[in-house]
This record gives sequence, C-alpha cells and structure tokens, in this order.
Amino acid sequence: MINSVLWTPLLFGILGLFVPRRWAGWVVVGGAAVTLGLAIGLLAGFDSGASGLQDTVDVDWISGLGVSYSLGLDGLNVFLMMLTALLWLPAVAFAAMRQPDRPHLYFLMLALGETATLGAFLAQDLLLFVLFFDLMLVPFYFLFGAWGQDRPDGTTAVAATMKMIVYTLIGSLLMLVAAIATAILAADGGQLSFSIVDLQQNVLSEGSQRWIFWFFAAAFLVKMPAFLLHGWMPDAYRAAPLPALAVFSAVLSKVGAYGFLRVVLPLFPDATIEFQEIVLVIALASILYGSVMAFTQTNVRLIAGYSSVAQLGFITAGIFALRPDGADGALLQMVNHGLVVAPVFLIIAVLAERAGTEDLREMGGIALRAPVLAAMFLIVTLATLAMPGSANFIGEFYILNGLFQAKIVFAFVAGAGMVLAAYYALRLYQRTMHNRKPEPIDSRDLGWRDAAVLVPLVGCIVALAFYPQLVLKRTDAAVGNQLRQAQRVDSNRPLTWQRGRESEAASISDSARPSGSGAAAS
Amino acid sequence: MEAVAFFAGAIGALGGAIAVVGLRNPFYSVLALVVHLVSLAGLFLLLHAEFVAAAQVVVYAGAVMVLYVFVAAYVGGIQEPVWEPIPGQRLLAPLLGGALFIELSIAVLGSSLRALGDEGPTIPAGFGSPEQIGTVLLERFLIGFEAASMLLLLAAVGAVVLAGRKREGEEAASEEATS
Amino acid sequence: MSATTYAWLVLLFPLGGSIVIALGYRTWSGRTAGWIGTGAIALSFVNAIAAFVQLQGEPAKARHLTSTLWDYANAAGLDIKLGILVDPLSVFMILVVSGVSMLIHLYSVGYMGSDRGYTRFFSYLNFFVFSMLLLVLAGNFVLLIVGWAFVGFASYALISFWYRRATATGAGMKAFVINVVGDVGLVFAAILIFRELGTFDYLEVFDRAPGGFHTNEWTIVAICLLILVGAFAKSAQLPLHTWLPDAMEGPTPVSALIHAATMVTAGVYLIARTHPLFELAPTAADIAAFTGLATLLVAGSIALVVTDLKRIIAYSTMSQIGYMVVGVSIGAYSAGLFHLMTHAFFKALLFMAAGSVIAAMANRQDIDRMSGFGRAMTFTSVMLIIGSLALAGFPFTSGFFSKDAILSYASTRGGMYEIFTVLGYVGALMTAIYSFRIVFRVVAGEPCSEAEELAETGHVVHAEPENPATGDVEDTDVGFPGPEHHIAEQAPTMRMAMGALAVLALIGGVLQIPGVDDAITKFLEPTFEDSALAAIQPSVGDEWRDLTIGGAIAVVGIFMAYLLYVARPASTAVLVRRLRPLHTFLVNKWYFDELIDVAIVRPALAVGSFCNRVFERLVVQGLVAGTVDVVRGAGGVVRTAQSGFVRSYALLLIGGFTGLGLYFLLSSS
Amino acid sequence: MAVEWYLVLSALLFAVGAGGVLIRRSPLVILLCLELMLNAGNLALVAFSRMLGNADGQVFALVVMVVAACEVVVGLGLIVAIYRRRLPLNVDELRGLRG
Amino acid sequence: MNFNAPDIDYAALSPVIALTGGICVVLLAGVFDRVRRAVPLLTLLTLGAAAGLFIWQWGERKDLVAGALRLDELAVAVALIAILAAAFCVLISVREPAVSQAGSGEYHVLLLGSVLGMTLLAQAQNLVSFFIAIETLSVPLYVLCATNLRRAESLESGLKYLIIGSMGSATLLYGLAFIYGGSGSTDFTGIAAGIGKEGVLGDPLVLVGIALAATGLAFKISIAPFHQWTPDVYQGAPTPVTAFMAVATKAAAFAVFVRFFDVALAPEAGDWDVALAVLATASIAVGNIGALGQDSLKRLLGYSGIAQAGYMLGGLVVASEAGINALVFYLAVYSLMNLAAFAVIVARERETSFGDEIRAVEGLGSERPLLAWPLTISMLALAGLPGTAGFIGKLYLIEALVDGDYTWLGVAIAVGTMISLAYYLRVVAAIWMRPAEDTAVTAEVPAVAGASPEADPIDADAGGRWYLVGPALLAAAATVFFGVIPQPLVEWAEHAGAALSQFLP
Repeated sequence: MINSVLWTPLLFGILGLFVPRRWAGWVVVGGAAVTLGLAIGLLAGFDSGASGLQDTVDVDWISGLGVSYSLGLDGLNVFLMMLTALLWLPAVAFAAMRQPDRPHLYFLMLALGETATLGAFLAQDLLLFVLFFDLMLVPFYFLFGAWGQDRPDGTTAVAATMKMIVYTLIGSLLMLVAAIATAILAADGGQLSFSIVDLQQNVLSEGSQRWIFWFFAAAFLVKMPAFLLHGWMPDAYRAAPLPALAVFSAVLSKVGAYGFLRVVLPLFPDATIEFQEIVLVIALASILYGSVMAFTQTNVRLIAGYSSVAQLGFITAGIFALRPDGADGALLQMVNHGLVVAPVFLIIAVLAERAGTEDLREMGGIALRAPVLAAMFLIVTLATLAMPGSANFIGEFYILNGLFQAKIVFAFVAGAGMVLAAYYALRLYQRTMHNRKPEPIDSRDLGWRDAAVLVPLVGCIVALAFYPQLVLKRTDAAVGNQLRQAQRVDSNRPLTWQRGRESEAASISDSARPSGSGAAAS
Repeated sequence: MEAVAFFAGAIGALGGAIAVVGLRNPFYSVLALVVHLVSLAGLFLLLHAEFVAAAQVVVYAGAVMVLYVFVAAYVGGIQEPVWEPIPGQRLLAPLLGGALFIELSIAVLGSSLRALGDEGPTIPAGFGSPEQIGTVLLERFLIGFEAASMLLLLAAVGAVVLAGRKREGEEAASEEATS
Repeated sequence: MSATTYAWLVLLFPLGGSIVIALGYRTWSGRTAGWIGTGAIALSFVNAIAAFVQLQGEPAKARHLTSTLWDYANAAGLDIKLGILVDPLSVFMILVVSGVSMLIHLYSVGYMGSDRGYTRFFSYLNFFVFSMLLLVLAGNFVLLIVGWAFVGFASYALISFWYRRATATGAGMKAFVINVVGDVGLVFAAILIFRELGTFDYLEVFDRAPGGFHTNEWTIVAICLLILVGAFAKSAQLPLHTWLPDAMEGPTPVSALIHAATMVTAGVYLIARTHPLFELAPTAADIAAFTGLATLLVAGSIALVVTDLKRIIAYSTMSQIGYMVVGVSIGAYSAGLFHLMTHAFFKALLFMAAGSVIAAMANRQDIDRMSGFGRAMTFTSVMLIIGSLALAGFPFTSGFFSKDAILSYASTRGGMYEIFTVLGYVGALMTAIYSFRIVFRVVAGEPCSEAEELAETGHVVHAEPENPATGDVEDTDVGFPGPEHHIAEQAPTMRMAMGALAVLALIGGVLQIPGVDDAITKFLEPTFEDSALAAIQPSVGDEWRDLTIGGAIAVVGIFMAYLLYVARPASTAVLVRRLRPLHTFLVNKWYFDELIDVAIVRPALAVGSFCNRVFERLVVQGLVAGTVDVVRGAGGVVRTAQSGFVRSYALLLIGGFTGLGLYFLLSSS
Repeated sequence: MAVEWYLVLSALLFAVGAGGVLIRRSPLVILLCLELMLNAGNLALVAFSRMLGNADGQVFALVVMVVAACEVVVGLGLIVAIYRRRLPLNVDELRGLRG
Repeated sequence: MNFNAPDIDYAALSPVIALTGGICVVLLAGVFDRVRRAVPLLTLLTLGAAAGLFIWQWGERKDLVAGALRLDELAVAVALIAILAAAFCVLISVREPAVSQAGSGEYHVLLLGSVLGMTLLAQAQNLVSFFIAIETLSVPLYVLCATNLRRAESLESGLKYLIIGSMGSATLLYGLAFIYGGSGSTDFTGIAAGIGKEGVLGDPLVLVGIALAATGLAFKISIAPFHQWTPDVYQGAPTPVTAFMAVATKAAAFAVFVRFFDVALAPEAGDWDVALAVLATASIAVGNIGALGQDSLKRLLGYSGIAQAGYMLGGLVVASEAGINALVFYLAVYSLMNLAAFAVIVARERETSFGDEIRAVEGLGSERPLLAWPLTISMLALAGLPGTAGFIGKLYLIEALVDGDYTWLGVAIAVGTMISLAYYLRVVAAIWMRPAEDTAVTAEVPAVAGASPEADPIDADAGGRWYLVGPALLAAAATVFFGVIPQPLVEWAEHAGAALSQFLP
C-alpha cells in the first residue's frame, strides 16, 4: 500500500510518455488521483493512538552501505503524505487544463516531483530520506528552468533556477555528509545502519552532534527558506511556472521543517537544546523579515513567497520550542500552510491571466464580476493570516503556546508576526481584488474547470477549520515520541502542562543542581 | 683512478647536458646529447653495468641519435625567439630547477641508509654482464621484456601514423593552411 | 429543549442565513436576500428569547449552562472544545445583539434596496451577527478569540463593502489590522492564563483563579492588561481607537449595527465576562477605567468640532463606550451593561436617522451643508431628536437612567472613583452639546437645496456620486455606494425599524429605575454573584441625586447648543477664531493618527524599504553574489593559469612536485 | 667512489633536464631534455643497483632505454607531422588550446 | 648459472595474450584493403575475447610470471572498465575523420595497444612491469591524440600530452628509482617489506621517492597541480579518443595507484595520506572552478574529470577496504557517465557545425530526445544527483572517507559538488531550456560563416546512427539502473577491495 502510494505517480508519469500529447497531462492527473485515493486509504487505516511506525516496508537496498529501502507512516508524516497527494492533484489538473508545450516532459517531471516528495516524507532510512530530499529538486529544476518565464530585467528563468538549485543543494550535500557521519559514528565499528529508528538508539557524542546538527540545519533552513538563506527564493519564485510553484511552495518547503522533527530532534538532542535559541532567533528573524518584505513587495508571487518565509519561521519556532504543543502546532501548521499556499499560487495564476501582469500596482478590482473567485481568494487570504477560526490559527496558537512556555520573549516577537501577517495578506487581497479596476484588466469569474480545482481545495481549508482535531489527534503521540530524546536530555522540560507554580518550583530545584542536562545525560 | 674516471665521466655527462640545454642550434644540441650519453655509458661501466653501458652506446648514442639527426636536418634550423612570452618563466625555471636539485640532493645526502656512503657491496663476478642481465630479464622480468617489445611495435605504428605516407587530401589541407 | 440547544440555534440561524444568501448569489432577486437575512436574525432572536425563558426557569445557582459540540483541538494538554456557555450575561448579550440586529436588518432591507451589492451585504451582515453571537456565547477563551476575530473580519468586510473606494478599503485595512492587534493581545492572555491555570474554559478559569493568584500579582495584572489590549482594540478605546471614525466609510446600517450597537461594545462585554480576573487585578481594572475616562473625554471633545455627520456619531460612540468601560471596570457591571443596551438602542436609531439624512443629501455627510430638513423629512427629524435626547441623557429617556447609574456607582464607591463621577458629568455636558449640534444643524434652519427639493417634489436629489472623504467622482459599478439609498419617509421597513428603536430608546430606561425596579441587576446577578464589587449598591437617594444632576446637565447642554447653533449661529465662527489652536487640535483629532503614523507606520515602512532596498540587495543577494564572485574570480585564476603554454604546465608540474617533495622532506624524521 | 656521488650527479642531470624543458621552445630540444631526465633516472637506477648488488636496477634501466626510444620515435613523428602541417615548431606558438 | 624459466600460468595470462594476438591480427587486417572494413569488428572481437577471458578469471587471486603481475578482482575490474571504454571508443569511432586520417588498422592497433598497457598496469606488481605498462598505455595515446592530422588542435594536443606525459614518466621513473634504492626491491610486496624496516621508515630518500612517484601518478589521473594538460588534451584530441582516455586511463592509473600506494607504500601511509588528501582537495577546487564558464563540452568534461579524480583520490587516501571499494565503484560509474556524454558529443560534432561547443546541444531536447536523455542523465549523474549511479558513487566515497576519519575531505567533495552543479546543469539547461540554434538546422551546408576551414565534414544524420545512439543510451541506462539498483555493482566493487585486504595496513 505504502509502496503504491509512493510509486504510482511516477508510474503514471512514465505511462504518460506513451500517449498523445493532449492526453499526457490527464494521465498524470489520473495518477495523482489514484495516489490521493491510496493516501486516503492509508489515512483511513491509520491507528491514531499509536506512536510507532505503521504500514512499514523495510528491505535491504544497498546492504554493503547499510542502506535499506524503508518506509513507514506515523503521526509525523501521515498528514504530510496526505497533503502531498492532495495538492498535487489540483496542481497537475490546473496545468493539464492549460496544456503547456512539451507536455510529456512537463508532466513526467511533475509526477517525479510527487514521488520524490512522498519519498522524502515516507522514508524511514536516513539515507533514503536524503536521497529523496535531493531528488525532489531535479524535477523542479526542469519545470522552473524550461517552463519558467524570463524577466524583462534580463534575469532568465534558467539563471534563477540555477541559483535555486545550487543554493538548496549546498545544504543537501552537506546533509549527505552529515547523514553518513551520523550512521558511521553511531555504528561505532559495528553493523552500519541508516535506519532512523536504529539511530535513535545510539545518540552521538555532543561534539559530533554539534557540527552534524548544523549540516542538517543548513539543508532544512535553506529549503524552507529561512532568513538569510532565502536568497534563491525571489528569483526562483518569479521565474517558476505557477502550478509547479504551487506544489513547490506548499509541499517542498515543508520537507525542511519535517526534517527537523524527523531527524534532528531525535538524533541530535543535545545539539538541539544547545542551539535552540540560535534557531529560534533565525525563525523569528524569518517571521519578521518575511512579513516586512511581504508587505513592501509589489510582485504578487513574492508576497506569497515572503509570506511563506514568515510562515515557515513560525513552524520552525514551534518545533524549536521543544515542547509537544509547539511541535503539534508546527505539524498542523505545515498542513495548513500547504493547503493555503497552493491555492494562493493557483489563484495568482488565475489573476495574472486576467490582469496580464503580476505587479500589484497594476492590478485591482478583479472582484467586480468574479464573486466566486473573490470568495475563494478571501477564504484563502483569511486562512493565510491565521484568522482565528481557521485551522491555521489553531496551528499558530499551539506554536505560540509552546513558544510562550519555552521562551516567553520569543513568543511576543512572534506575536508581532501575526499582526504583520494580517497586513500583508489583506493587502494582497485588496490590491488585486478591490479598489478600482485599471482598464486592461479583465474581471472574469472562475471558469468551471478552474473552479473544479480551487473549490475543493478551499473546501478542505474550511473543513479543517471546523475540525483541526482531525490532524492533532493523529500527530500528538508521534510528536511526543520525537521529543523524547530532547526531553531525556533536558529533563526539566515538562511534557505536558503542569501547574505554573509547580514547574517553577521544579525548575528552581533543578537549577540548584550543578547542571540539569549533564546529570540527565550521564 | 676510479675517482678520476668518475669525474671525467661526470664532467662529460654534465657538460653534455648543459650543452643540450644551452646551445641555440638544435643540431648541436643533438651532438651534445651524444657526448652526454657516451659519458654516461662510461659511468655505467664504473658501476659494473657493462651490458647497460653497451646498450647505451649502441642503441642510444647510435640508433636513436641518428633519428634525431635526421629529423633535425629535415625540419631545418629552428629559430627560438629570445623574448620570453610567459611571465615569470625565466625567473622561475632556473629557480625550480635549483630547488629540484637541492631537494633531490637532500634526499640522497640526508638519507640514513648506510650503503649510500660507500662503494657498495662486493659483487660477484659477472655482475652486470650480458649473461646475468639476460637471466634476470627472462626469469624475473619476462613480462617487462615482452611488453617492451609490444611497446616498440606500437611506437613504430605510431610513428608511421604520424610521419608516414602522405594521404590523399593532406596536401590540399596544408596548402589551404598556408594560403 | 434546554437553553443551550436554543443557544446553538441562535448561532445556527445567522450562519445558515449567511451561507444560504451567499450560495444563492445568482438566484436571489429583488429583496429576497434581505428578507432571508432578516428572517434568519428574527429566528435567532426568537430562540434567544426562548433561551432566556429556559434559563430563567433554572434555579439562580444553576444558571451557568455549558454545552460542547466536539473537541476542537485537543492535544499536548491543550484542551480546546467547541463549547458555549449560557449564563445570564451571555443571554443578555444575545438578546440585545439579535434584537438590535433584527431591526437593523429590517432597516437595511429598505435602505440598501438599490445597492448592487445587496446579496453580498446581507450575507456579510448575517455573518457578522453569527460572529457576534459566537463571541458572546463562547464557552472558552479560544472560541471567544474566534468570535472576536470573526466580528473583526465582518467589520472589515462591511467597512470596505464599497470596495472600489480606496478610502473604504484603506479604512477596512486599518480596522482589521488594529483588531488583529487586539486579537494577539487576547491570544497571549489566553496562553498566559493557560500557563497559570491549565485551562481555557471560562468557568474553570474563574473557579481556579482566586486560588491561583494573589491579588495584583504581576501575572494576573499582565493577563488583564493583555485582555484589555483586545478589549480596547475592539471597543475603540485610546490609543487603539483611530479605526472607528474611518470605519464610517461603510454603509450606514453597518455603522449602526457594528460600529455603534454591538461589536464595539464587545470590549465591555469582555471585561464584564472576565470580571473575576479583573477583581484580582485592581491595578489593571483601574487602568481600564482611566482609559475609558480618557476616551470619553477625548472623543467627546472631538465630536464637538468634526463636521462629518457619521463621524460625530462615531466619536460619540467612542465616548459612550468610555462610560461603559468605566462602568464595568470599576465594578458597576449591571450599570455598564445597562448602558450598553440603551446605547445600542439610541445609537442605532441615531445612525439610522443619519443614514436617511445622508441619503437625502445624495451621500454627502458634511453637516455644515445640511439644514432645514425638519419639514422635508419629518419622521427622520423626529427620530433624530429622540435619539439625541436619549444620547444626551435628557430626563426619563433611556440614556438618562443608564449613564447616570454608572456615575452614581462611581461616587458611591468613593475615594478616587469620585473623579469618574465628576469628569463623567463633564463628558455628559459635551455629549448634550454635540448631540444637539446635530439636531440643530440638520433639522433647524433654512432648508438647504436638497431639503427644499425633497420637500417640494418628494424626490431625493440625484447628484454625481462622489466620495465624501476625497471628493472623487465615484465609479458607478458594483462595489460603490448605490446611487439611490432610501430615506425613511419612503421606505416602510426603515420606518418600522426606526420606530421600534425610538420606542426602546425612549422607554428602555424603565428596566432599571432606581427605587422602582432593577430588572437588569436582578437578571445578571448569577453572573456577578461572586463579585465583591457588584455588592456595592448606591442608595436610591444617592442615585436620584445623581440623576437630577445628570438631567440638569443635559438640559444645560442642550440649551448651550441651542444658543450656539440656533440663537446665535455666528458665535461658533467666533469661538473657532478665538480658540484657533484648540480647534485645530480637536479637528485633527488630537493628532492620534499622526502619532501612530510617526511612531508605528512610518518606521515599519522604513524598515520595509530598508530591507527591500538595502538589506535584501546587499546582504542576502550579496551573500550569493559575493560567493559567486569569489568562485568566478578563482575561475579566472585557474583559466589564466591554463595559458596554453606547455612550458608553463611543465613549470607547474615541477613546482607542484617541489612543494610535495618539500612536504615529504619536512615530514621525514 | 661512493654511490652518493653518482646520485647527486644524477639529481643534477635531472634538474638540468627539467630546467631545459622549462626554458627551451623547440620541441626537438625539449625531447632531448626529456632524454636527459630519463637518463638521469637510469643513472640513479644503475647506481642503486650497484649499491644493492642487485641486477634488477640494471634491467629496469634497459627497459627505460626502450621506453625512451619509443618516446623519441613518437615525439619525432609528431614533430614531422607538425612540420608537414606547416605549423610553427615552437611550443609557445602552439597554444590554440587554452583557458 | 642455470636458467630457471618462470612459471607461466597461461590461463591467467590468456586475456593479455588475446589482446596481443588481436593487435597483430588487426594490424595485419589494416594493411589489406579487402578486410580493412572489418577492422572495427575485429577490434571489438578482440576486446570481447579479452573481456570474456577476464570474466572467466574472475575470482582468481594469484601472482603471475614471477610476481611481475597479479591477477585479482581489482585488476580484472579495472581491466573490464578499460575494455568497456575501448569498445565504446571503437563504436563511436565509426566514421570518425581521425580514423581515416590515421588509417583504420593503425588507429585500432594503437587503441588495443593502449588497452593492453592498461590491463598490464592494472595487474602490475613490480616496478618494471609497472613502468613499462604505464608507457605502453601512454605512448599509443600520444599518437591517438594527434591522429586527426588535419586539425592543428589535434597535433597540439598530441605534442602537449607527449611533453608533459614524458616529463611525468621521467618523474615517476626517478621516484621508482629512489624507492627501489631505499627498499632494495622491485616487487611491491618486497618494497613494502623493505621500507617498513626500522631505519628506512621515514627516510628522506624513500619519502622523496614517494613524492616523485605520486607526482607521476597524479599527473596520469589529472590531479591538481599536475592537471594542466587535461583540458587542453581532452579538447584537442579526437572525441572518441578523449572518451577512451578520460575513462580508461583514469581507471588503469587509479588501479596501479591503489596497488602501489595501498600495498607497496602502505608502511608510509601515515606520511602520504595527508599530502594526497590535500592534493585531492586542490583537484576538487581547481577542477570544479575551472569548468565554470567553459564553452567547449570536452574541455568542460576535462575539468570535471580533474574534480572527479579528486573525489576518487579520497578512496585511496583512506587506504581501507571500503575506500578501494568506493573507488572501484566510482570508477565504473564514472566510466558510464562519461561515455554517455562523449557519445552524444561525438554525434553532435558530426551533426552540427559547432563542434563540441555547448551551443551544439542547445535545443537537443526537442530535436533529438534520444541523444538529449543520455547527456542529461550523464550530467545529472556527474553532478551526483540521486536516482543515478553518480549519487551512490558519492555516497560510497563519502562513507569510506568518514569511516576513515577523513570527514573533512567528504565535506570538500560536497562543496565541490555544489560548484559543479553550476556547469553540469548549464549543459542540461542548454539541452532542454533553449531553442535550437538556427545554424544547427542548416547542417547540410558545411562551410557556414565562422566555421573553421578545417571543419570536418558534416553528417546530418549522425544523431540517429545506432553506433552513436546505442552506446549513449546503453551507458545512460546503466547509469540509471545502478542508481536505482546499485547492489550488484556494489558487490562487484567489494570483491576488488577484498582482493587487496590482506595487504592493507
């Protein structure tokens, strides 16, 4: 089952090569639909109470190198798998309706992208994870480079894509080294294994953890992208074809955050605690910087892009609160943000078709004869800014709660991000949909085909808004699992809520001891 | 006596080598190399390498040098410009040559191997004689021997390819190039 | 059915109405959407009454009913339920909200009749009512925040309802962002409460709070201050008030419903709701009270000078909410809520009347251009006068009883709280003056051309539509204030709604006449039973003394207004000239907008522009470009070395060996 | 004579040969210089052979002679080919390939 | 003095003998006009026979001919790579102008001769066979590089290769002499015993000998700073020869490098490992940086080869079984990747008037997908992207490095790979993301403006010829196959390492 979820998209992508051009896209749409069906099947059979892996597959792949083909589901990735399967379908369908040129390659790459992304989420072998993590880039390199748009200022799509690839691979390659080092150091001369579960049993020495942590962090932070490491994002986002960008921004950026939860927290707990504040500072800088950039940009894609920087900052902050509530929130927020960003980019595509421009200053008034489009966009916008009542709010609420309990000052700064989010999200909505309509803009409502893509997505957002517990119920146990190592190291960090006064007292008595973490580690 | 012979040979070999590098006319350089080779053969004799010395004179100074002379005559006098186009080469080349010599000498002189300092062990009669060389060659270095013959074959083929018969169209090409 | 079931129904109808109206946006013709909306709210009101009846049927001790639909978000110890709390306070609020909303819907059916966004308007309006009801019914802090944000959104959507006006969209944005500031305050309050008490549930929080905190401990003060951030942002208290005047860009029924009667009073409700916390943090409560006082004075003073009809009423709203905030902060809960209710009546009425006038003026809102509508629009004028009387606290109108109840409580509590009484009367004087400034300007005097035309032909003037704020000619398509808003004289539904409100505004006070009855205090008692402050009750005598003073001040104020605007119309100009700096200061609204602009907006934009122009380009891209340059430079070196000279290759080979040999020599023993 | 002397001489010859490659431009002379380097190697081999009393070095030297001859043959062939192709017989001018 | 003929194991020597016989046959066939057309076929048969015999000998581990050679899996593996490369070269040489210039018989004899040198080199176990083998490998290559006699670049590359190559040989020889002098033996095992002795270990004579030998070998595998001939020679030589040279020479030289350093010089490993690691890093840097902005594909691959050699040197530096496994694995993968690329370059060279310039592959994706895919896969694999054997190869190498406490070298590989993306992906971008150059279409007109008068005749259908497309597709398919199912190749490589395990430190 889990195998078929993983490989179905690619299979259909290859099948698509053998049908006439017109149908290539629809074959891949079919593949995405089948994948979604299978994913729903997996979700339905998922045991939400269990914290371990389910539906596992584990076969030797390269036994000489200790690499196995090992997949599995737990609360951490079950919804990310769903998200991938769910978002790929509309994105592919959206593209199929527009018939790009050289469709065979285009849809093969989209399909490969889905398989690679699913692989990154499902992999339970560290090296397999790295492999899929890197593989994800390949299809998007083709998609962005070959179907991207050159900018009038001379930046070509190819150049922008190149920057993205080199930038993001910097981290990935360092991560490869780090992953290998992790396994070798953990094996300590014994049987080499990259299985993440096995690696959790032998936590490395603090010294090794330090540099390995940063190698992994580099990969994940670039991918998100986080503040200062986002240099590839503006050019790439402006170049990318929108259906591909929708899934790229919605799903691929989550792999970074997911990596922190899946790999970094359990495998490098000491380093995680040591560098918690540095990562939090980066996360907060991402929130603030992303927000500030988002409300000063005039290119609609960049607004969405920088808003993603900010949102991923929230997610990172939630993870690095190192508390179950923060991590639960982060996971929920990953799903939410994915669900929100994909329609944003699809809507941007629709808007750009109507406006003939992607410059906010030249847009406006599109809501005039497009009430359905306006309504969809409005819902998406509100979810983006984490309006209370949306699942995004619950995500941010959990994150802020975790952050607040862990590092109170950081939480307040993050709170500022919520206000800024309201401004930039609404600004995007208003400047495109409202105000006066410049002459050349065509205010048309969604065609039924675009509506068929967008409305179900928005439906998912609304549904999740009513019942975020759907996600939280399934993530909770697994999140606790991932945090156990960090808890073990830092024993005075409560797993769940404790009466404030009690935990205060506990922390006082802990700090009276020479070193809480040292004592626990020994 | 041996010292005198050594120094005579050494001066000949070194002088020849320097002349090869220093003489402007390639033809003279070839001749200087012959002097060098012959001197070297003398040194080989001092080292009890009779067969090697003989081969040196016969094969090298004889056969190979003839080739050189032919080619030097064929291509005629080549004028080397005095101007040095590569910046730093004129300075660095002797410097590196010197450094190379010093390094190698340090390696030799600084070595703690005892044997370096004396003449070498007493050696059995017939050391270096064609007979002994032949035995060693065929017993222990048969592969080297065979391979060397293949190498000669290949070199001959290569020479034929490069300098051999003129092929159709080559004149045309060279005329084009000159025009 | 139990009270909670009715309460769920109260929520269901407006939500359903909103969705039904929205989904049928192509189907609903004519005024169908308006009637569906009104009907939904009416049903909601009926259910609210049913809930009230059911709740009254319970014993007083058991009037805190909760009900949960499902676990909303329950993980990692945070137990957030989709649950409501039905107690006297929430029932009181749903009655007021649904009742007033119903009337305003009714009014809108007529007023918005020819607006091209008719369906959209009612969908939004129903959604607003749903949100407001959710806010008051919420059983925990998270759901409260949800409702809180929903009303903020509804407010945004309705303020920028005429979205083709840049002023309207700008005002909407301002309102929304400031409201989000409030939301964030509440979020942190909730999180801090959770940290200290481990729950979000109202009843549990109030139950645990007395044991969890010492009085005036910093945490509880912080919690209350964070709650106040939310409350002040929503209720337009200083310094988060600047959005409210701008919010008048929305259609007038919106101003009546959201920005006068219901939403803006949510802050008052919130303080009342969380009174157990505030009573543990008297410092925070005092801060709230003084802020309310400051707001009521500042807003009152501004209302004296601005000339935009709706903005005057908006400042008056701020001022009146100031009274309520003072009330609930110092402990006069029932008085504050009583004022909340009466204010909803008369302020809605005032806005409705103003809307009618504005329609007659072809959407112009400058009171300096209005005069003499008394004859042309008799009904509207009467309504305007009734509303103004109630607002001014003219004896025996509803405002008379409710406002003075607050001031009376303050004087009874004594000590420093006397200040509130004294300055409250000062505010009351201003209230009387500005409210009758409206009346005298609009009703009295020589009829202006619009009034004249209306009186003679019975037709409303049709002018080239223009934006009252900027004077720009309007774009005459959807999303612009429809050219033919209706006046009450010609729209029966409007008259019905206004008439009902006028009655309530006049006689609403009978619910709580000192010495006669105290229905509201009685009804709300279960909610405030644990409150020490609620126990303080001014004696009937004191109350009547204060009522007398208040009534006198109202009469004096009205008389002063008469002098200024009717008897000696020129005197205002003289006053303006004499007090030029003061007038400028007031006309510029105490420079709050400018202050916020300088302190927050500009720095933020400057930071944004710095990030965009400098940081992104130099640091972020520079990081890339720098690396690329280094690599390129190195590439240049490599390629220069690759000169094509075979001798230089040989040189490098020998050089490389020399280096390598040197390393080996050095490493040799 | 001590073997050292031969080795130092060999090193000197090697350096002279290397220096010659670095400064001469005629491919013919460069080939000669390469011969010098190989011969220096031969001298070292024979000297070591003497030092060790082991004939392996001498056999090695013979093989090197063959190699040297082969290189010369091919090198001269190339020079002829270049000459026929009317290209300059100056290695400095043969720099069409670079960068 | 009596003569003891060495024991000759003909079965084990059979591949070498087959090659030698093949050389004679092909040489003769080339002379006669009638059978000249069959020369490529005969060459392939020879290679096939040698390969078959090698495979037959797979698993044997024994010394041959008085210890001059050693037949083991490492030797066989590398010899197979060389033979594979030669076979590819024969195929893509069909209709190559250089072949007709040199004469088909001669060309193929030289090729086979070089292969012979490589197989010997891979097996070489004493200094004499080592040196003679490396010359047998090189001398035919000098000639092959220059075989396109009409092109000045070809001659230039031949001369440059000869000069620098001979200099490298001389250096190597000098080093071998010192090592012989220091250890008193010419056999690798004897050397190991000799230099491992107290008093010799760390002696400057031996160390400088190692430095000299390292220089000579590093030159052969294009390690910086002895790399400078590589781009020039790769670019100037006829493309099939470049392909052969890039792959096979590197493989054979690495084989002997491993055998010599990890076996004979193992006692001194503590001295040379750091030095070689530094050289590896330098190569990674120089190769990758130099390849940026190159317009000639062959030149680009030349620089890339320098960088890749740097990666592979890492496998040697750690002097462990895992390191050798990784090295052999990478060599195999490297061969596949490069051969695919070169086959495509040959096709485009003949098809367009742009030669090996990157312009020649612009728009290839829509024009000739069957050529575009192999080149794309090759580039992605060289860049080490997952899904290709290149990724597994890097993984293997880095794993060996980390295991051998050379993590920093692993990081250097990672950093180098990042830089390399810029130029590998530039090729991919040219293939898929640019329209075809107009002039490529008018291929029928040979002498377009700007084309060199020496330009070889254009064969407009070259991109469809089976002997070009076939090898390219095959190599690319293998690259992907071993990227997805690497286990067989890994096991194959593990044999090679195991063969040396008894000698390793």
